[in-house]
Amino acid sequence: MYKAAIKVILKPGVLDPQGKAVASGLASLGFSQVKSVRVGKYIEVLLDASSQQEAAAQVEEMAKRLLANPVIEHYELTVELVEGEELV
Amino acid sequence: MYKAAIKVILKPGVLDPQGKAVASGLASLGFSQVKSVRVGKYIEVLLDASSQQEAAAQVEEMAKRLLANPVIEHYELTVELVEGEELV
Amino acid sequence: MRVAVVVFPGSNCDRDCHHVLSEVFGLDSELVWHTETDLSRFDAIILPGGFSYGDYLRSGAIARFSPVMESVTKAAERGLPVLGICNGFQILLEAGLLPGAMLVNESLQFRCHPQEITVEVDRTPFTFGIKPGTVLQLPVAHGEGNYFIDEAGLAKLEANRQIVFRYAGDNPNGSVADIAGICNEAGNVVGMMPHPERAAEALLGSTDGQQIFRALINYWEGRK
Amino acid sequence: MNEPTPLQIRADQIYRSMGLTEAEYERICQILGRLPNYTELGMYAVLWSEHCAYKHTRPFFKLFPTSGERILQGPGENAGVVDIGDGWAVVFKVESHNHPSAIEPYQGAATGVGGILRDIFTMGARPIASLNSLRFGELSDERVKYLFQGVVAGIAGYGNAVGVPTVGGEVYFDDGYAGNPLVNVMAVGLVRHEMITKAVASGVGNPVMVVGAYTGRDGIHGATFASEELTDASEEKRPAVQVGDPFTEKLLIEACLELIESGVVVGIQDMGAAGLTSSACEMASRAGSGIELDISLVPRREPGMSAYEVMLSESQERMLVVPKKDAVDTVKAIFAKYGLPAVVVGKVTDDGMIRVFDGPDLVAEVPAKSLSTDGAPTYLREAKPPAYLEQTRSFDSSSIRVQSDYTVDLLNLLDSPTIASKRWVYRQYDHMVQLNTVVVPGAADAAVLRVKGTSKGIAVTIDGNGRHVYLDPYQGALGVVAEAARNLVCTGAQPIGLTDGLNFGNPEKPEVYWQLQQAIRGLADAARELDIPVAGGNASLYNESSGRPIYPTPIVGMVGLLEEIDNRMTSDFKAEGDVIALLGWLGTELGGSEFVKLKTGQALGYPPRIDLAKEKALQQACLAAIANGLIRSAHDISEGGLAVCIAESCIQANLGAAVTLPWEGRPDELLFGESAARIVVSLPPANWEELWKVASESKVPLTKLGVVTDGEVTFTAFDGRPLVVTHVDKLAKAWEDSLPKRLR
Ligand SMILES: Nc1ncnc2c1ncn2[C@@H]1O[C@H](COP(=O)(O)OP(=O)(O)O)[C@@H](O)[C@H]1O
Ligand SMILES: [Mg+2]
Repeated sequence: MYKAAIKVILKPGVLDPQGKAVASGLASLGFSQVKSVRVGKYIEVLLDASSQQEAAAQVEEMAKRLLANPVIEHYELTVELVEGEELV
Repeated sequence: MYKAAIKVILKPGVLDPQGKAVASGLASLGFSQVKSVRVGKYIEVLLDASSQQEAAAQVEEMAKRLLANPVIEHYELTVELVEGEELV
Repeated sequence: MRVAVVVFPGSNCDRDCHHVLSEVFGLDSELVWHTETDLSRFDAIILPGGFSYGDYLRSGAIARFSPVMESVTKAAERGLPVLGICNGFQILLEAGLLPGAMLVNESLQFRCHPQEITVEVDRTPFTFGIKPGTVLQLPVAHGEGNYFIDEAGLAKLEANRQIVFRYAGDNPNGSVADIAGICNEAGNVVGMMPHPERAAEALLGSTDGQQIFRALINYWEGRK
Repeated sequence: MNEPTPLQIRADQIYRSMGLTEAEYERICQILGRLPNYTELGMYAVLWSEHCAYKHTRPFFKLFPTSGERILQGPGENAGVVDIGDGWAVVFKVESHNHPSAIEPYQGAATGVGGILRDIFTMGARPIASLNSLRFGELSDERVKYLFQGVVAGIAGYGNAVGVPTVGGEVYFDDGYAGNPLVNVMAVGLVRHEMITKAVASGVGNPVMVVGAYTGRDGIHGATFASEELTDASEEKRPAVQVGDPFTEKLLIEACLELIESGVVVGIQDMGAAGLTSSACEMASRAGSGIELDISLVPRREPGMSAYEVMLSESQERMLVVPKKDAVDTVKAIFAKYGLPAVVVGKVTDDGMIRVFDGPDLVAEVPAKSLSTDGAPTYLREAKPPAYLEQTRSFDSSSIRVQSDYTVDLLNLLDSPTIASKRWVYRQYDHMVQLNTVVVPGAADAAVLRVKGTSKGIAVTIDGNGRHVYLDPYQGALGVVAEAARNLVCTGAQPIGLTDGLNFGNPEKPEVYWQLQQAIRGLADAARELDIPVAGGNASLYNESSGRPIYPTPIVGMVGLLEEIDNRMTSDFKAEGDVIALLGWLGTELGGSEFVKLKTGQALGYPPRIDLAKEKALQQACLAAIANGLIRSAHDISEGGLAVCIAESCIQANLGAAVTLPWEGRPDELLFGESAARIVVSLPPANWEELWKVASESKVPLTKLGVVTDGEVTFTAFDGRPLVVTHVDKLAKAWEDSLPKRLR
């Protein structure tokens, strides 16, 4: 079994209202050292595949087609071999 | 400047409606190898600190107080030294 | 009776609550901006619905650090009636004044429609005098009303009679044990997803929501 | 970034890539008396785009009746304003966000909501409602499903968060929109007369302030993008899509209304398409003044932005404010309360120029008037009726086989996504916030809102049958106005103003230009005949994909007034035993109907002929019947005809109907024809005589059709043959399950 981790992040220049709100929230909590914040998605996919390579190719395809919105987001992914049938 | 990356993930046992929806979306796109999916948040924080250790301590504090809700979520974080004043 | 309706940046049911309290019930209701720190002049506090801080990150997560929340917490500890409606409920959860947390609706969609709920207990100021088992029709309007608490927490809620409202009929969001509203152990702090202020005038289709505010008034008059 | 010099721009014809023609470029050179630099060229390119300048539609606007006793502000401002008495006025407008929604449905639709709301509160009005008019391809297509779900979620995501109820709308599904969905949003506001605020930059020396969100590189050239056909390359122009921030918008609404209330505002204007450029030039040209700006003072989200980028940024949730000279601190204090920046970036001048500095450097200098809508070129084009009309008009409905039973057809029509229940849509919209929604979505042909503190109600609707317009643009457009008015009248409201949205293909094609011309004439004639002034409008052209234009789709948003909200009417039957009757004329036109589409898969025939005199008489009769308390339901006949109309009144009430058609003729025409000027009413039998009198006074036929039953639904022919035999439960299931089952 392989576990893929996909980070989905807004493209540079795209407004990130959540990041902005979190940054000002942190500032009002007294974290004055914070310069900026961006909020994206973190997705874990557990999948069967015959090899790490095949798993990566599959997940790349998933990211392109469903997990990320290419109009405003880009993604990074990693894949590792894992034991077990559940995400924890 | 330090860049912290915080992954916020639902705890095991907490129902993840988004993960479920993504899993069935992937299945209907023909990705039949997918066993399960979890959807969390990926947060990047750019901050000033005098050392990597201090930065990590600060971000740990942010995660505890605001970024994650311990009732339903846990988090993992990494901190690295970066150049520049902007998140890209 | 003086009631504070707290206005957070992004609240949008603040005026609605204020309208019902003052125009329908003739109460002395006041909109209180989130930076205020003194709530000592009030007999009850309402945290209204809406999207405080856009509901960004998690609903209620940022609002709960508003300056006003310290006084809300103190008032709650003193036993003052505090009601969180919808986003107000989410803020109370984030602030730890109520146990549990909110997840996104199981359907992943916002849901806005009239909903039947059952009143479970009459030990709170907002259900005071309402017979348990009473079914009320109140609108729901939320995207994150899927209440979650772990099994131990749920057992405690049941044991302490802290479940105040449950959805009757279809559960609109997937919440644990059909929970629509809960209270703290003392009973004075209540959070509910449905909107009683939206069902307080006949012109708008239901007056069942009046019972919640009427209960508060009766409770307060009984304590005077 | 290295910008080309004025000489390079000319030599390399760089203006072309910005969407300007050779002649337009020459005209700019003439206006300036020199070659424009890159920033200036960019300013002209956006403001002279079809989206901003209405180059092809403006010549027709003079056809619209725009005045009337109640009109306080007609077209020309951010939104129209109509008086409703007691010192109150209603502000409303429609805006399209078609192209952005085709690329990124959630954000495209969300920012569409945000944009139209700003047009409302910039007038000093609190937004009290929004509506939307949507067109998609068929739901069997996966991409269409994605677009539909995204658009609805985007409207919900933005509208729900800002706390403006989404109270109505319409959705049509037709292959004609597959590559180019339409997303039109209408917003409605309420304002005291004395608070009505205009977008003028007057008073030489008055400060000019940017307030609201920070400026980033969002959507630069969004307006030109909206003025081109969608191609596969459109996907490459992705940065043109902006992300909306409803939280900031909510703060901006409260701050702006508080500011206007404070009395220090001279003029205020939202920054929509073409951002700072359009807001500055519009405010100056309306006032006949000029504006001097220093863009180095504009609060930025990103470092290193050029003058060009700052002037053309379409970052959302921003406004341009001209306060009184001594009121800068008041403005700052109010915005600070909401955590929003408010910064002086310039001042009002008297020389009619928009003069832009970047710090000490003069980077652009152009006459405000020449940039504004009035200064832009207009085009008259060749018009030619499209060839397809020959085929569609040769359709003969007798080619459809006559059947003995129509139960299945009725169920299929109720199941067709265009006709089916839209609950799946509106349950995602907060339609109740603000506590004014008295008639909610799904309960009547229009939504009704109360006006707190009065006994009045406002009814609002948005309508447009593109298929009818496709088959005959003039008649179809008459029908759009007539239907909107009829929808209001069915709630008991008198129509008092309309705003239009013109969604068409590429006007440079003679066939599209002809559609546009015919349709505008139709809208104008109907508005004039029915006495409903045009208070504003919007145009979105170049709606095509792969070279195929959409159905020509003029839509109309209309506002009506109920003096007594207690007299409001809904469309559900109320009681078993009530008489069901047709108010209006016998209609048998099947052309362009859903039934024909069901049977042939095509849009064929002539659409219903509109007789405005009949329409007017019918509407008067219906209003009189409601005002006198004679009827218990009113529902206008539109898509799906009489049978669908009655089925809907049954489903909403969970009651049945026993109907006998009192006319001879083809059953399909009688059941499913979509002829106009018809309203189905129900009433207690005791009121029949009275209603008869009211109808005959208006010279409107009234025909008894049957009675309300406890659940059986039957339609019987003139000669006693059963045509439809079913039960309300079956109808309800077909109607309610249609969208959910297709979207699972
Ligand atoms: N089809 C139309 N019919 C009547 N008026 C129109 C039409 N299209 C645009 N207008 C008017 O032109 C003016 C400018 O419109 P628009 O550029 O859409 O305004 P904004 O930029 O504020 O949204 C408005 O007053 C609008 O009402
Ligand atoms: Mg405007």
